[in-house]
Amino acid sequence: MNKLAVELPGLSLKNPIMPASGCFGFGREYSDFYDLSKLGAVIMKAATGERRLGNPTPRVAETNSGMLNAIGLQNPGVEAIIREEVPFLAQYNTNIIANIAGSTIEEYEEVALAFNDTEDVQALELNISCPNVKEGGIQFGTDPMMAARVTEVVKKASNLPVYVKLSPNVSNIVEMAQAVEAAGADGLSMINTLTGMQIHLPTRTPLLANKTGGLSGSAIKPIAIRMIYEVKQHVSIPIIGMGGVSTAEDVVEFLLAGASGVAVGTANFTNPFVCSDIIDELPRTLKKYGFDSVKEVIGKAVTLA
Amino acid sequence: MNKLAVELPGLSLKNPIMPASGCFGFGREYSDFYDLSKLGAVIMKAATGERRLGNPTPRVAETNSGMLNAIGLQNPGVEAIIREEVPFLAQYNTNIIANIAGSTIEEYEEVALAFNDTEDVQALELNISCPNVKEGGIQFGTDPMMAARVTEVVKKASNLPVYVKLSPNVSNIVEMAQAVEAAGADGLSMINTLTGMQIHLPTRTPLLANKTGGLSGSAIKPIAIRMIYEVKQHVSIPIIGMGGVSTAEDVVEFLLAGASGVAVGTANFTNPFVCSDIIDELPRTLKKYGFDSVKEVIGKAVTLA
Amino acid sequence: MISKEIMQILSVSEIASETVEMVLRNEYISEQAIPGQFLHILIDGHTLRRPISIADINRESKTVTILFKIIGDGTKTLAGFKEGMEIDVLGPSGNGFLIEEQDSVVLLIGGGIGVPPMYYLARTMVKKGKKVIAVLGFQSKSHVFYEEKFKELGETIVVTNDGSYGERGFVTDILGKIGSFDTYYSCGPVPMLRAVTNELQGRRGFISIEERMGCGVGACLACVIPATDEKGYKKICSDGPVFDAREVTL
Amino acid sequence: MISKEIMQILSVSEIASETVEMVLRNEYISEQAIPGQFLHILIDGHTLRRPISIADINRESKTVTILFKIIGDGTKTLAGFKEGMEIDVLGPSGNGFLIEEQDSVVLLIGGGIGVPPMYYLARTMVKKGKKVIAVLGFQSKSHVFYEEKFKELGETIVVTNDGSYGERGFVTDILGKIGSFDTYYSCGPVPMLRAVTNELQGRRGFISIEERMGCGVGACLACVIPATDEKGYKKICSDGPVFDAREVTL
Ligand SMILES: Cc1cc2nc3c(=O)[nH]c(=O)nc-3n(C[C@H](O)[C@H](O)[C@H](O)COP(=O)(O)OP(=O)(O)OC[C@H]3O[C@@H](n4cnc5c(N)ncnc54)[C@H](O)[C@@H]3O)c2cc1C
Ligand SMILES: Cc1cc2nc3c(=O)[nH]c(=O)nc-3n(C[C@H](O)[C@H](O)[C@H](O)COP(=O)(O)OP(=O)(O)OC[C@H]3O[C@@H](n4cnc5c(N)ncnc54)[C@H](O)[C@@H]3O)c2cc1C
Ligand SMILES: Cc1cc2nc3c(=O)[nH]c(=O)nc-3n(C[C@H](O)[C@H](O)[C@H](O)COP(=O)(O)O)c2cc1C
Ligand SMILES: Cc1cc2nc3c(=O)[nH]c(=O)nc-3n(C[C@H](O)[C@H](O)[C@H](O)COP(=O)(O)O)c2cc1C
Ligand code: FES
Ligand code: FES
Repeated sequence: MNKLAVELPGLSLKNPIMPASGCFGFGREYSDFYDLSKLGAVIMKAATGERRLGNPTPRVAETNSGMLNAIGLQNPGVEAIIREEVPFLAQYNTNIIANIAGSTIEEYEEVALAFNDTEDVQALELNISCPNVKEGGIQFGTDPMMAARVTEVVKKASNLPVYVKLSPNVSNIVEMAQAVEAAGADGLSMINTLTGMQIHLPTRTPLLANKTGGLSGSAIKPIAIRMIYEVKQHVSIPIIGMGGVSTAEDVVEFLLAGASGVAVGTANFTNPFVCSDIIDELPRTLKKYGFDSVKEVIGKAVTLA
Repeated sequence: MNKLAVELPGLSLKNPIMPASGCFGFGREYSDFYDLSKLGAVIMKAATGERRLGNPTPRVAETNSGMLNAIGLQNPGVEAIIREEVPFLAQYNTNIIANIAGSTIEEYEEVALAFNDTEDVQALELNISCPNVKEGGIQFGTDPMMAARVTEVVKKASNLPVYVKLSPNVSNIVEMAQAVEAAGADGLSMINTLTGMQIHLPTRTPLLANKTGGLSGSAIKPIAIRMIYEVKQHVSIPIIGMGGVSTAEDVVEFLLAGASGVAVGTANFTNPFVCSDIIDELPRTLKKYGFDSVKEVIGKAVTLA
Repeated sequence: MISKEIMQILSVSEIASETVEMVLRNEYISEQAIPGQFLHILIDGHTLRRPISIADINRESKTVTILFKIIGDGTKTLAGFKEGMEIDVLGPSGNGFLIEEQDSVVLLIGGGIGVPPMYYLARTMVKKGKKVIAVLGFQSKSHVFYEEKFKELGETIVVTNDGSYGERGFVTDILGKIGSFDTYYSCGPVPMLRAVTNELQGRRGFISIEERMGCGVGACLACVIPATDEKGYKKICSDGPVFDAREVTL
Repeated sequence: MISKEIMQILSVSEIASETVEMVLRNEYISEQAIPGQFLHILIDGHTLRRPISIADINRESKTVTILFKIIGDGTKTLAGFKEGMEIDVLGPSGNGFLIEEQDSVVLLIGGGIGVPPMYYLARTMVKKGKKVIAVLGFQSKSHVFYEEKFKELGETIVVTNDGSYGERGFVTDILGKIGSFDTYYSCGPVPMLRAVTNELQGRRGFISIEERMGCGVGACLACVIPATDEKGYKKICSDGPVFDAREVTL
């Protein structure tokens, strides 16, 4: 028996670790560092209907224990991703999760439909929470009605399980989670970045060309843990947790809070081997805290509300 | 002319620096380190109608570049504060801001009324955002209607200028700010802590006895800056900024984002001299970035939306 | 009075499993500190300071000894500091142990990392002409430290939880066998203190309590403990860490 | 190929105002790196690595020299590192300068902290038998470095913005006075590169561009620059930092 294995809708994970969307491209660059077959899954960079060139630079800024980014969903468009990127990742013995985004419900639908034709993608991560898209992304992510609506449409369009990626920039995360669960989501993915800003003193203006950006990294971990813990008490669909993970201990913390899978984003930039290192370390860490398997850790800290 | 001076409703500040509520007690302990007359103002620990003993311990946890706290508004009650603490602070040549909290609108009103009888308090900071009080605090802080209602009541009861302290745990900070501005707030104070959690791996349970706590410290600075910047574009009342300030450069960043005064919280724990050090350093830092006075920095980074 | 001081690290050595002895030099602290007080240590990259008890003082050499266990990131980083480096501390912090002038025999009960403050207390007691009986509890043999140093000062009984050294069990298991004493002093984890105060109920005793701290100076109310007085609570960092065993509720 | 390597610090010295020269030892990097490539350096306590160009390589002693200006927290911390310490780097990163075999004279234009990569390039050019003309721009006299080292390799003109040393003005002010050359190579702040490419429009040239980076390996799309090709953009960290002056839009 594989002690690290987890079963999620559409995903048979050999371990719960997966690089987070946007922090691993389409895997090519990191495949020079280690064998991607080691990963539980890879979550690809967001796909939109057409190619997007994203925001002007600077697009990143460093903050204490974190960073801000405003990439702006730059990607070659869903067709190019299916043609050129999915086949590359499909060489590896891992699961592929496609992160999908759009400015309109129609665009989400179109992107979801496109992935129906590929056999190599196991699940969709529905990004309703990217704070860097002005046209609509942010409204979808903070309004439960809109979130439910886009979830329904994508569920209907797609033949894949859909994990809805929640934004933490909300007054009531449980309400958002319940809305998308009711709309048919197979799972949740949380959290996306918190909207932040850094001002560059010498120029007296926001450092990022986009002004605001998404805060990620270990700075936000306590917020991610709190939100996952709260949501876990109120929904029955599984959660892929993320936000500041950089060690195997962080992974155990996310599992305890209620995550069934754990994505690693920003930490890949600090250490390109981080996912591989965590996978190597995880068995020892489980043992240290008295656990035999990943499965038994999930939600252990959660007392029902 | 004092280059550091700022004028705010009810407050003639010799400099914009003030210890944040809850991070400086009633000043006694820090008066052993330096002369409190140096400070622009002191924001006192929250006052409630009656004495409160707060939450069980552990009440604090460290996080990356920050901390969680769940003190739970422990305080001796407004009468004892007026009798025993205000006179102590009144010995110093500084401004006193009373942070007031309650579980009901009536309690807020009662506390506000009590401060009318003291001459030594220059302003109220209306804490509608403490995440550690179950009975009502959090609802006041995330619902614009409730926030406006409590602001109105306190404004009517009090003869002091009222700075409403906003919670960052909301989908739309501008809406909250506008609601309390319309309700008569003289100023805003932002941000309070973000709700977070840490799980203690050895015991497999949340580390804080209260489970969740408020995240503060430099981890949250980008969120504070973003919110102040956004709100500054949409309100005309002044803002006291806070959230992760620990250096004079941080102060300039908050001023650029639109704050007119800057409170320092968690950093007092790391360095008890931090407010004093920042005040000493500020003139040099202003000069370094080409400024002659604090006043001219305020809002410089903000372009109207 | 608490001061913010820079202390020079004179030596760092691992004296037992995951237990580090560090000798620091600072005139002010070495002159001011009494047994039971602690240092609130800044460790770069950490928001909160770490409270560590003063384990010994040498006024001539102006040195202060601390002993600490490697628990998490902060103590791990501290253990990696080298001779010649400097640390920023607040101290001496807290109230310290009350020494009753009329006592002739005192019982000191330390558990694990509660042993260090007992050492400076024992030395001070002996200097004042009192007889010291020390009961020191450790997890197992590899964790035992300072046994010889305590033995030089008086009767010393070592207890290990697993019996790998000295007596087997908990410190409370052997309190019955102790001869008569005037006052007891104890420091260790809360469950141990609870057991000790129960066992020695009615006896005059002082206990030193640990709690997670924010400010360490009495301002933030992170470290309170329910108390039987009118205020209803005590702050461990400033009213304590030492309390009369009868005035707090564990 | 980029590898994650540990490099030993052999020396650290301040060679001009706020400008540090650091010599590092690592076999793989010293064997692999070509002029124009950079190291992506991890500095403890920082989420993002810092990109710093390779300023020189010595294959015999297996050393790599970097030169950096103290800008913010990261470079300040790095400057405080001591001989004997180790740093974690990704490298060699980026594409490096294309050297046209047929060229006989090359013009190297470096501005401020864009000067370092020009040095390794100059050494390589000279080794290949080419004549090097170097134009080096600095803020003022106290910022000038490596002038002698460049002079050993060829004609070297130093320009300072305030005229406190060498010629007064910007590097572009004296490009008109330069004799004939085949290809130019430039590295410096974007406004300088813009001026240089304008001034030398139509000439064959390669420029090395700076941008804030996330991953440094081509995965995050933090460091893109608009390009004239079909894709519409280039990644500075992996397609660059060196570009044909005609293929990107500054
Ligand atoms: C008055 C007092 C005296 C102490 N004296 C000693 C001593 O002499 N030797 C020694 O080894 N230890 C002593 N401790 C415990 C010591 O403070 C902790 O072991 C230490 O803070 C752990 O830090 P860390 O970063 O390694 O652990 P982490 O668990 O990573 O620390 C995280 C946070 O929790 C706090 N924390 C963790 N454990 C404790 C604890 N047991 N008590 C208080 N705060 C804690 C830390 O200070 C920090 O804020 C004392 C504690 C107190 C309150
Ligand atoms: C390909 C390349 C090669 C470089 N080579 C050199 C060199 O040889 N010598 C040298 O002194 N500098 C060089 N730089 C610039 C150097 O990377 C920055 O000066 C450095 O990252 C500043 O870090 P800091 O922590 O001191 O500054 P901070 O301003 O505190 O850094 C904050 C963040 O901004 C980034 N940043 C700040 N300035 C720059 C910049 N100019 N370019 C890219 N990122 C920046 C930092 O990497 C960090 O992520 C190079 C940059 C690039 C892109
Ligand atoms: C540079 C960058 C790009 C990102 N791009 C995407 C994206 O395209 N789609 C998405 O859903 N999330 C995106 N994210 C968010 C991450 O997937 C993740 O939710 C977030 O960063 C929190 O995790 P972390 O703290 O481990 O980075 C991006 C994050 C970063 C830092
Ligand atoms: C221990 C602690 C206690 C606090 N108590 C209060 C309080 O009583 N009333 C209040 O309005 N804010 C309280 N706060 C919030 C701070 O005033 C401040 O808004 C927040 O910590 C962000 O600033 P910082 O990052 O500088 O700490 C408290 C914060 C901390 C850390
Ligand atoms: S730690 Fe702040 S009151 Fe004790
Ligand atoms: S820094 Fe990530 S793509 Fe260049």
